[in-house]
Amino acid sequence: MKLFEYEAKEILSKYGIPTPTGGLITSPKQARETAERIKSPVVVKAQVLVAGRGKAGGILFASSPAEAELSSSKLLSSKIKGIKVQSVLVEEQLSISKELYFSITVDRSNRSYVAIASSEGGVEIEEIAAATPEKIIKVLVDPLYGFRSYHARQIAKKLGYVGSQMRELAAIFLKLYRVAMDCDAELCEMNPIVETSEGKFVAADARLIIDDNALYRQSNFHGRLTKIDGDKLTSQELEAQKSGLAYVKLDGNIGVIGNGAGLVMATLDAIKLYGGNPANFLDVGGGASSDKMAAALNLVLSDHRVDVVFINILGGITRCDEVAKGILEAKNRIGFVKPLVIRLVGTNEREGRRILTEAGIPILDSMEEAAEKAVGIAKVGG
Amino acid sequence: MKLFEYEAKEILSKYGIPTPTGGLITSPKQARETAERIKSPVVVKAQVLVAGRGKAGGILFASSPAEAELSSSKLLSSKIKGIKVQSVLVEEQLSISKELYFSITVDRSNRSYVAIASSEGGVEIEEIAAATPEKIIKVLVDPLYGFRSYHARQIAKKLGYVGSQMRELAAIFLKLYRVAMDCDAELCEMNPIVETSEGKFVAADARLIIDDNALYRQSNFHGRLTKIDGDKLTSQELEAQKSGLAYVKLDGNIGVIGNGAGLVMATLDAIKLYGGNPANFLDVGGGASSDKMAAALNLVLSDHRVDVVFINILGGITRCDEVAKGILEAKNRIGFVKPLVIRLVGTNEREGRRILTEAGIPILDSMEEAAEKAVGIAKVGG
Amino acid sequence: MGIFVNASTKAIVQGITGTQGSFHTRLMLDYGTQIVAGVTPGKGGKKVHNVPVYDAVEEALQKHEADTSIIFVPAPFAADAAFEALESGLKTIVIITEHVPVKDAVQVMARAKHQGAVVIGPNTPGIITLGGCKLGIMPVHIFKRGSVGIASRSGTLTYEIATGLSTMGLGQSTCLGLGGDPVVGLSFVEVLKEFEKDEQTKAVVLIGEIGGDAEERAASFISNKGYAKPVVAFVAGRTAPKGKRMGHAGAIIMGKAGTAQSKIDAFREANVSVAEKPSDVAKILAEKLKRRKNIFGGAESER
Amino acid sequence: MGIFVNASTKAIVQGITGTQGSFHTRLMLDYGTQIVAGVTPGKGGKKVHNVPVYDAVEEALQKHEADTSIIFVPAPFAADAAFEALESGLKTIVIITEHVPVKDAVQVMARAKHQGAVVIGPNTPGIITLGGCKLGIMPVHIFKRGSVGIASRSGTLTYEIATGLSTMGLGQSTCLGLGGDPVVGLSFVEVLKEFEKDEQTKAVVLIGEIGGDAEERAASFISNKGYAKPVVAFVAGRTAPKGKRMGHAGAIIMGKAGTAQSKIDAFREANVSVAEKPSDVAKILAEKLKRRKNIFGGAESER
Repeated sequence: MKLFEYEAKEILSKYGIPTPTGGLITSPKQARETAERIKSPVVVKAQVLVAGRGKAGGILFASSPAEAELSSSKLLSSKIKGIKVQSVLVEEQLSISKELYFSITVDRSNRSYVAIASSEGGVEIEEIAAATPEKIIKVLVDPLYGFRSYHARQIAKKLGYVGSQMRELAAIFLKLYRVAMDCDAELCEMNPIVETSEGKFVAADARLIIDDNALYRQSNFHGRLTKIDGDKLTSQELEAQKSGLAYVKLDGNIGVIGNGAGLVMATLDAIKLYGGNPANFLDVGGGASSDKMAAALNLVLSDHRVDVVFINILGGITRCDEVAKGILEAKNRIGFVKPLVIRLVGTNEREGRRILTEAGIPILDSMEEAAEKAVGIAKVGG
Repeated sequence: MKLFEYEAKEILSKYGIPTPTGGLITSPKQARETAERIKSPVVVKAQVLVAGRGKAGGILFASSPAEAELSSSKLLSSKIKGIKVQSVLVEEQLSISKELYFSITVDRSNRSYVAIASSEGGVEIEEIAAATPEKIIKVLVDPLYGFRSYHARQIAKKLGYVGSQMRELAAIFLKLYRVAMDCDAELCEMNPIVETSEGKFVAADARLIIDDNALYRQSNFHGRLTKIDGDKLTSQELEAQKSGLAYVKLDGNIGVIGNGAGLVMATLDAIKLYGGNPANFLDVGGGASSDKMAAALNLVLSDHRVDVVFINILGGITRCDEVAKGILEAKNRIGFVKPLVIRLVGTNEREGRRILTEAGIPILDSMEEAAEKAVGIAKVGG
Repeated sequence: MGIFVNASTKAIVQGITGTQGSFHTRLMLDYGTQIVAGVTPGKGGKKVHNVPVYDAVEEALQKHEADTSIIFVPAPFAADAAFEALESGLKTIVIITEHVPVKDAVQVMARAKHQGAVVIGPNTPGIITLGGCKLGIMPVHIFKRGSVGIASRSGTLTYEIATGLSTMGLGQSTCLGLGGDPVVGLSFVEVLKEFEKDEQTKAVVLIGEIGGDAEERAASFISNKGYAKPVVAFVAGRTAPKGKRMGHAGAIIMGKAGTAQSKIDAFREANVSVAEKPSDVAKILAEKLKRRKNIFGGAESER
Repeated sequence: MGIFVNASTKAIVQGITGTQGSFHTRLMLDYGTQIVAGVTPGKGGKKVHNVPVYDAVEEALQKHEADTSIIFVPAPFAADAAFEALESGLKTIVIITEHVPVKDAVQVMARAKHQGAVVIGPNTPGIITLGGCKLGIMPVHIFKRGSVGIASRSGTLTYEIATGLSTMGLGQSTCLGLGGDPVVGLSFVEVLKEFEKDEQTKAVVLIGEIGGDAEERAASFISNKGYAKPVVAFVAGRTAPKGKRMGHAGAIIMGKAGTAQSKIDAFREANVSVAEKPSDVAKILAEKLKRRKNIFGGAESER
């Protein structure tokens, strides 16, 4: 679960990490008041959960309270990468001497957390990695011993700091590690963490992504997933969340349903290979009941862009008869206005085939054959 | 630092460990009100930091609010093992089916924490160890992996519980471990933890001793040491705390000052060996300044029971000249009304001797000789 | 023989009394797997499909000899279950459980490494050594005993490809799922090493997907050290968008890292054949084995 | 040669720029100890008594060879300093720092055990191998080179007893303080084992005090395994009351455990002579060695 910048900064601040003076606002008037309170030029930042917000015009600068009111009014009535801005963070402009990067994240291949830093902050870490890989510092965290003060100092030193600046910066890194661990973070990032012209360090921007699997024990965030992401989720995505379906919206016109993440991805790939364009990724998971199957079908059919639905089921734990029943259920409820291509093999295949065949719905054996057929229909239909 | 029962229970309760319904009171009227609120027979417990409170009459039972008022009135005007009762905990009487013991403490020889449990709760663990050692269950905690649910269940099972009772009790044990770790506890004890007649578990009594060395990072307790122990500390003990001296009051008449815990203990032993009785243990620590030395001497001389003061200094980091200066300082400030026996050897011995000899204060070489002399003076004086 | 598990593997099932645990215990027993005991705290004394249930792993091991555990307990308790198995000295732990927090997985893997134990999963369909031992939830009818080793990051896709192999007469030695989470116990490299040592295994199929760099590392391992057996790879997710989790917690392209193309390129550079479609895997492998047979003039040892 | 440290020991000082660190670095150098570098975060580039200072142990070890560290940093940072030394591969760590929280000490000892490293302290005066290496804060004039090994839980009391030994001509091989805290790195048993192996050491003095059961364990070790060299013990705190910390965090009688009498009884049962007064230690030991010399007819190798 991604947190908004202002939420991440609240947490950092609670742990004693310096963040810019400022406030969250939802109206231009509040922006003016906040800027008046700050008594310095401000930066006005749209609170949206997308990368590259700055380039997309989501960050504006204002040298007076009046300008802050104007800028925030502009942002509050705009969309950033298609997402409506609902709140804005108004903060003091820092006098920046240097922008650094620091994050705690998961190192998959080393099966541990890793601290990543760079003296080239302010841009995406991948860009730093591409442009100046030698400027990326990585320190693996031993899960049994943790990230300790000397690790933090080692990084601060490699970033070019000595003496009390090294120690101050290291203390901030240690605090961020505590945030990451306490919040079960997948990524906890300060980018940039700024060295001000007075030589102090301030987390000018912050990102915090909580491990979804750990939300159950993060009482502060538990149950807020839908609410927080609400503004950016399509109705299908919301529906999928409620039904426990793994759904990702894509930009084509062939609706896809399958069981198993890898199989569904391979199904999308196959559609593409035959010249088609999938409208979504939808994994019903293992052992889906007829109800879940019906919900999935409903969901895909509710997407008006979809011209044809390709259902690809390879039954292992999932039983073909349950799938077949789910398809019929959905048919009875909403009727099918769009063509269906169904590939159904595996556990209880015979019974599943019988159910669908009796209902006049044909079934295919091969995934590739089915993909080709779906693409053909979509082209005709499209 | 020892916490009061009510403080320990507040913490346990915050971690979700069931504790009896009740409230802390400082007046008999409050006791009546609390008992009325509880609506059941209550137990009235003096909040004093001594072991064996129950046997010393610090725990009374009351079957009505009126009786609760009376009992607490009795306790609030009494002393338990010499300590004035300043507050009382009024709690529901539990219907006890079984009393268990559980604690997390430090296992010195294994250099780890250890969970200790027994089915014979309600008495001191040493008594259980002496009477029924086979009924003590110990599980060492690996510092790198922690105390985990299966350790807790293993203990609950060995205590004789199965099924959901085993799981419930284990969950309480796990919570107590979290309390112990989060609070830097030296000892975190539930004795007894009671199985009620309904088969539920409740921490009927709790003890929590915080590691003094970790108080600096226990923001809840930091700085409260003096206040909390205030009522039981003698004026000398309070003075020693303020001056950073390690002081323990004993029951004899020979005041003792030395540098180094082991040396001072050996000095006390030597005094006893020669038939004397030390009035206190006082370690000025390593490298004591003349100021600290003077404070130590002041402190011991302020004890009216003291007939003679034996100063035993073996200078290593501690410099004999500083010690000598401190003795003179104290002399100039208060004058000596009591005889002094001084043994002073080691670093800067010559200068130290010179200072004291010039002031007419004699010095001895041997600790045993000095001890014998101090005992002699005390006998003559006493 | 296959790798990690075989006919002499003796396993316990942690979480045996749950719906999943109980259901799959039956299926594993049906396959001939030696399930010697089950563990569910608080349910000790019961029996599940005639397998005795204990409150703790330690108790089970006092009564039964075992070397392996398969874990079906809910995610919040999975790490502790793995710790319990490791503390009791079990050497192979299969964690079927989905949704285990990363912080927990990291600790389990650290402890396993310290003790030299192997963890398969979490979020894996498990492992099957054909004709010997199934510790997992995979359907068995799609497999066939033979000499192709399969390591995969995806469940159903594995079944898809295994079905293709079986249909073409290319049976399997061991088939295992690494797990769909970001942090799992085994990498392709470690499995490749095991398959290389395994006499039964004559060829290897790797089934990858977007996210992480397990495929790139496997490619680099093959290209650096050389690999004695033919390898065919398939990578799912060529059409996956950036920054979206595709069903698996681990299937996500972060920034520019972890794309299918990067993985496919790496395999090709290492001279590993990459199949375009799942059904191509069997075709490519059959071709490779035929060529090899022609070169060495030998017959395949198993069919 | 002595135990744990000797003339070839190369040490770094962590916390070298502090008052204590700097002061004792000079005294250790004066004794001839090879202090090759110092570490104080943020003070890299300085020199203390001509010893170069670095920001980190790792940096120091890039420039200098060392195997040992002595730690003078304040208690809240002492555990991290020890972790840093251990992570850099140092094999002996002397922690002079007082007031280290038990929870920290427990973790340091666990890591040291994992890595096979030795920790002396915390809250110790350190260790001195006469004529070779001093890593600690003890005054040196009271010691004399010889063949008595001393292990102690108390600083000044050790000086008292060492003075007595030196005066009687009973010089020392190695003298070390276990540390006054409840959790310390070494026990009497481990030190006894080292002294037994050490050719230079002909006799051992153990200086105990109330609290814990290190003395009882030492007695039981001696009585079970036998011990090749004469041992004399002194135990401080016969008159200490229950439940009160006598200066050292570790010197406390909990309930009925950890009394001086229990320790004295244990030693006597193991046939270890226990001195009544500090000055008796030298007398008893001289007697023992004289008897031994009479029996074996040999002369003491060092005097």
